[in-house]
Amino acid sequence: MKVYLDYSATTPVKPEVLDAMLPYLKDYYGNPSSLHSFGRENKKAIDTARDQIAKTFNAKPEEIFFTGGGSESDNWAIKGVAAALKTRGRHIITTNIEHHAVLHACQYLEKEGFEVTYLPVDEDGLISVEDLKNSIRKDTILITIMYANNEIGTLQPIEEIAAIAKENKIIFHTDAVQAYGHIKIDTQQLPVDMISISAHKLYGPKGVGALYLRKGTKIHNLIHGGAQERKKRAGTENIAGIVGFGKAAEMAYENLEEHVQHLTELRDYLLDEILDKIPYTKLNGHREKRLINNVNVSFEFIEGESMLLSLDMVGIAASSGSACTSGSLDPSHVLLSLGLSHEMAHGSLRLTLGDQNTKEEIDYVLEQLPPIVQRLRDMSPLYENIKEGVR
Amino acid sequence: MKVYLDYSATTPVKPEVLDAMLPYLKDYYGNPSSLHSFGRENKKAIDTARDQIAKTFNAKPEEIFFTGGGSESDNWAIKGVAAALKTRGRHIITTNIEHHAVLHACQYLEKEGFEVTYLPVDEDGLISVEDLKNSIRKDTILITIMYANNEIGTLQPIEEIAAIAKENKIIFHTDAVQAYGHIKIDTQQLPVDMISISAHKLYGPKGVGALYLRKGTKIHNLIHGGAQERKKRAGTENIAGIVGFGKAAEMAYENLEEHVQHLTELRDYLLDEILDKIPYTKLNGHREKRLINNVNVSFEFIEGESMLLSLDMVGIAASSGSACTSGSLDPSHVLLSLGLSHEMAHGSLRLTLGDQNTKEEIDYVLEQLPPIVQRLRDMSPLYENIKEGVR
Amino acid sequence: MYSEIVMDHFTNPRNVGEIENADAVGQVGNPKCGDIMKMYFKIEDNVIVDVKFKTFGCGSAIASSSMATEMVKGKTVEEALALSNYEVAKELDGLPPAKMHCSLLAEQAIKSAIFDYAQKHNLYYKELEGFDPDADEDHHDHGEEE
Amino acid sequence: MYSEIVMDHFTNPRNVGEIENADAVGQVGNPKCGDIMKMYFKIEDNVIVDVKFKTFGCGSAIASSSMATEMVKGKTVEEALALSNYEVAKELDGLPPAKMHCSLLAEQAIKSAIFDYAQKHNLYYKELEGFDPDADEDHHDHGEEE
Ligand SMILES: Cc1ncc(COP(=O)(O)O)c(C=O)c1O
Ligand SMILES: Cc1ncc(COP(=O)(O)O)c(C=O)c1O
Repeated sequence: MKVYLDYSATTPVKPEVLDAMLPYLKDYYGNPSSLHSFGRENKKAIDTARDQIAKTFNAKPEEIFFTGGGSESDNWAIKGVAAALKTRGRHIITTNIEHHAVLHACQYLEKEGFEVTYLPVDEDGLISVEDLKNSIRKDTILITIMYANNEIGTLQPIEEIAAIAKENKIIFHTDAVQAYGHIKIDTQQLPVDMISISAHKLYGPKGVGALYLRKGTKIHNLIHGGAQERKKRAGTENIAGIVGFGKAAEMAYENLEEHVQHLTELRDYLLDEILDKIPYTKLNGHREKRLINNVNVSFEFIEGESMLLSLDMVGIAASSGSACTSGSLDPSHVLLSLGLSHEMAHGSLRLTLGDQNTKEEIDYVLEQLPPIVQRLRDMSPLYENIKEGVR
Repeated sequence: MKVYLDYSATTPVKPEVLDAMLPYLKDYYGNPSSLHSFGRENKKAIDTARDQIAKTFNAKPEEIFFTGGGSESDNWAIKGVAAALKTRGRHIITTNIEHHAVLHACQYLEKEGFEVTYLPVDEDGLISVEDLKNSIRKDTILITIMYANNEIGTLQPIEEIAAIAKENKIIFHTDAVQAYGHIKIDTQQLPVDMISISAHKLYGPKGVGALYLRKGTKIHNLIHGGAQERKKRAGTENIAGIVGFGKAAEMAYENLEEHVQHLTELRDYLLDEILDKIPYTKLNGHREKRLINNVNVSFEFIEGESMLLSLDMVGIAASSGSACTSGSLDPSHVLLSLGLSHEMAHGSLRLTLGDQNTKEEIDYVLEQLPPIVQRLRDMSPLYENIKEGVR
Repeated sequence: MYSEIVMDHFTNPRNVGEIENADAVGQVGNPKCGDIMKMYFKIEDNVIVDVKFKTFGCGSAIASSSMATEMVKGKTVEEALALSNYEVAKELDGLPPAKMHCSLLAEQAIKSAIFDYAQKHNLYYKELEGFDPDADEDHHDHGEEE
Repeated sequence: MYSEIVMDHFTNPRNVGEIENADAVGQVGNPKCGDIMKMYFKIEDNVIVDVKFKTFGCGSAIASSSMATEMVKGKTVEEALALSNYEVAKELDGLPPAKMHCSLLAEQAIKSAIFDYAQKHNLYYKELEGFDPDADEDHHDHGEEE
C-alpha cells in the first residue's frame, strides 16, 4: 500500500487541472504579449485564471499578480515593500515561526540595514496580540505574519493582526501558502494588503504562485523587465502553469465545505488514535486552531529521519522537523520556538492529509506506525531508563 | 496556411520535450526536498536536467541554477552582484540595446544609488570595444552585455568583451536568452561569469530559466528561503519545467549543426528576397553577425502594427518594434539606438524562424508580404510624394 | 483585441484616397508617435459632400480614420465639428484603452481640415477656439496593458 | 539517497542491544545534534569478543553503528582504535556528504568505549592521546545540499 501523507510539502496535480493545462503546452504556444492569433488566445487564458483566483479572494482581478511560486511571492512582498518604504522607516515585524522564504528574506534585510522584530510564540505556536501591539514603532513599515504554519498547522489570529496593522496604517502581508485552499480568505472583510499563495499546495503545478496586492499598496518590483503583469512582474508568462493554478483554485473553493469536513474528520481520527496508541507522544501545535489537514506529533526517544525511512519502506510518505532531514544543523526552528527540547524536535513527525486520502489509508498508518516507533525506541539509548521506570 | 515566424518571442514545446515532462505532472509529484520515495525520483530528474544543461555549456552541474525564466535570471545576476559588491564599487556597464529585463534592472539600480554606463551601438547594433575599455572605472563591478539581440539579431563581440572584463577583473554577465540553442557557448573557453537562458526560446516550456554561475562568483540571492538550488534560489522546484528545459537543451545541441544550416539558409533566402522585392526597405542589424533565425527590416512609410494585423489575417505571425504594438510611447529602444528615425522604427517587421519552418512557408510569406506593404503604402500620406518622385 | 467593426474598417477602409482641389485639407499627428492622419473634404453649401483620408498608423488609426470619414460625410461643418472621439470609438464598438488616442487623432484631423477651411474662407467657429493644428500635444493615453 | 548496504544495516541492524557487565561502555553525541551512540564491548585477552550498540539518530547513524560494530568484532583493541570513519563509510558503500558525521560518530563511540576500558584498567593507547569522550565538538560536516 502506498499512502501519501505529505500534502503540505506538495500535492499531485488533479487530472482536471492537467487537462486544463495541456492545450497550453501543445497548441497554444504563442507569447501572450504578441499581437497575432497565436498570442491572443493565451492572453485570454491568463485573464481567465486571474479571474478565477480573484474570485476566491473576493478581490479584483487587477489585484492578482502571478509569480514563480510562493517563495518568490514572499520575497517580492517583503523586499518590495521594504525598498519602496525605506525612507519612511526600516522596521519590520514578523514571527519566529515563519517559513524560510519569509524568515531568510527578513534576515537578509537585517544585513541591509533594516531592523526586524521576530515575535515569539507560545507552546501552541500562537503569537500574542499584545506582543504585536507593543512591538509596533513609529518606523514600522511592514508586518508579515503567516496565516497557517506549514509544520505545526497553527492558525494565527489573522483578523486581529490585520486590524492592528490597519489601525496603525502599517502594510500587512500574510504568507497564506498553506492556508489557501483550506480556508476562505475574503479581502473585502480582512484588511490584508498582500497575500502569498502557491499552486502546488492545492493540486496545481509546481513553479507558479501569486501575490494578492491590494490596490494602492506601495511596492517595488522584484523582477524588472517587460510589461507583463501590469508592469509589476516581468517575464514571459508560465501560461500552462497559470491556467492550472486558476483551475486548481477554482476547484478548491467550489468544494471547500466538503473538503474541510472530509479532512477534519480524517485528521482528528488519525491524531486521536496516535496519541491514544503510542505513549510518550506529544501533539505539536494548537489542538483546535490548526489546519484541517495537519497532524504533527513528537515521539520521545527517537529521531525523525529514521522514522521517515521506516515509514517509507512500508509505503508511507511523511515528513519531520529533524535536522537530519534537512541537512541543517538544528532541528526545525518552528518546533524549537514552541519550547520543545532538541530531542523532542528531532522526534517530530508531520502527517499532512489530502483529498485523496481514505479512512483505509489512515488505518494502515495506524497499524504500521506503532511498531516502527517501538522498534526505534528499543534501539535508543534514551529509552533504556524509561523501560526500567527511571527517568 | 498558418506560418509562425515569431520564434524569438517564444517557441512551441517539442513533442519529445512534452513527453519528458508529463510524468512529472502526473505520477512523480513528490517534493524533491522530501526524503520519501515520492520525492527522491524528482530529485534525480532535476539532477539529470542540470547535467544536460551543464553539458551544453561545457560546465559543471553545480554551476547551473534553475530560475523562473530569463527575466529572473537577468535580475538575479545584475541585482545579486550589485548587492554583493556594492561596498567595492557602484558602477555597472551595459548597452543601449539590452532586453528590458536587463535595462530596467539597471535603471532600478540607478535609482538605488548605482551608476550605469549604457554603451551606444553603431548602425548595425554593435558596441565598440574601445568604448567599453574607456568606460571601465576603478569602481566598475559588473559588465552585462547581451550575446544576441532579441530584435535585430546582432551578435556582440563576446570573446573580446569577456577578455576585457577578465583582464580588468570585472564580473561579466551575458544575457544569452536568444543565443542559447543557436550558438555553442563553451564556458571553458569563454571567460564569462554568468549566463542567462530561458527554456521557452528553444522549444522548452515557459516559466523556467537558468543562470550559469561560474564557481566563486560573488552574488546575493534574489529569492531567499528554502535550501533548493544549493541555497541560491529558493522555492519548490518546477520539476516538469526543469525536466523539459533539460530535454530541450539537449536536443538543441544534439542537432546544432543541422539546425544552423537549415535556418541560415531559410533566413538568407527570406531576407534577400524581401530586400529584392520590396523597395524602400532597409535591413536592421548586422548582415553577417546576426542570429541564424532573425530577419528584421523596416519598410518606409508604413507602420508595423497594421502590417502585423494584415499578416495575421493571412495566417502569418510576426512582430514589430512599433510603439503601437507594445503600449509604450516610443518605438523600440533598440531600433532607435541604431539611429533609425521614429518613422523607420515604427515601420519595422521582425520575422524569426524556427525548426518547423519550411521553404514553402517562406514562399508563402514572400507572396503575401509585398501586396500588404503596398496596400498600406497606398494608404499612407507619407508615400504620396514618393509616388510623385518628390522626396 | 479589436472589435469586428474595427477589423472591418481596417481591412476595407472607406474613403481612402485624396481629393484634388479639396476645399479643406488637414493633417495631424507625427511619425514620432507612429501615426499621421490626413483628411480631405469637399464642402458645398456648408455640407461635407465628399471626404477622403490617408493614414500612416496602426490598425485602429486606420479604422478610426475610416469610421470618422463615414460619420462626417453628408454632415454640415458644424455637425462635423461637434463629433467627438468617443462617438467614433463607440461606433467602432470600442477601442482598447491604449488605442483611444487614435480616435482622438481622427477627431483632430477633422478639426484640422475645418480649420484650414475656416482660414481660407475667413470663417469663425466657436469649436475651433484655441485649436492649434500644429500642436504636438501628447495625445497618447496608453494604458498599462501588456 | 542511501546505498543498499546502508538500508540493509538500517533495516536489520547487527548487534543492537546492551551487554550486562560490559568491559567497556562509551557514549558520544548529544540529543541537540540528533544523534547519540552508545557502545558496549566485551573484551577478552585484548580482543573484542562481543559488541552491542544503542543509537538515537537518523538512518545513517543507525547503519554506521551497525557496520562499525560488525567491523570491530573479533579485532584487537589496537585494531579497533585504528578504524577510521572513512573505512566505515566505505564499507557502507558511501554516505551522503551531509551524513559523513554519522560515520565519525561511530568511530568516536568506539574510541570512547576503549577510553573507558583504558581508564578502568590503567592502560595507555597512543591513539587516545588528546581524546576527550565528553568533548562536544561540532562533528557535523553537513554539505550545502538541500
Ligand atoms: C534577450 C532576452 N532576454 C531576456 C528575455 C526574458 O526571458 P523570459 O521571457 O523567459 O523572462 C527575453 C525574452 O523574452 C529575451 O529575448
Ligand atoms: C508557508 C509556506 N510559505 C512559502 C512556501 C514556499 O512556496 P514555494 O515552494 O511555492 O516557493 C511554502 C512551501 O514550500 C510554505 O509552506
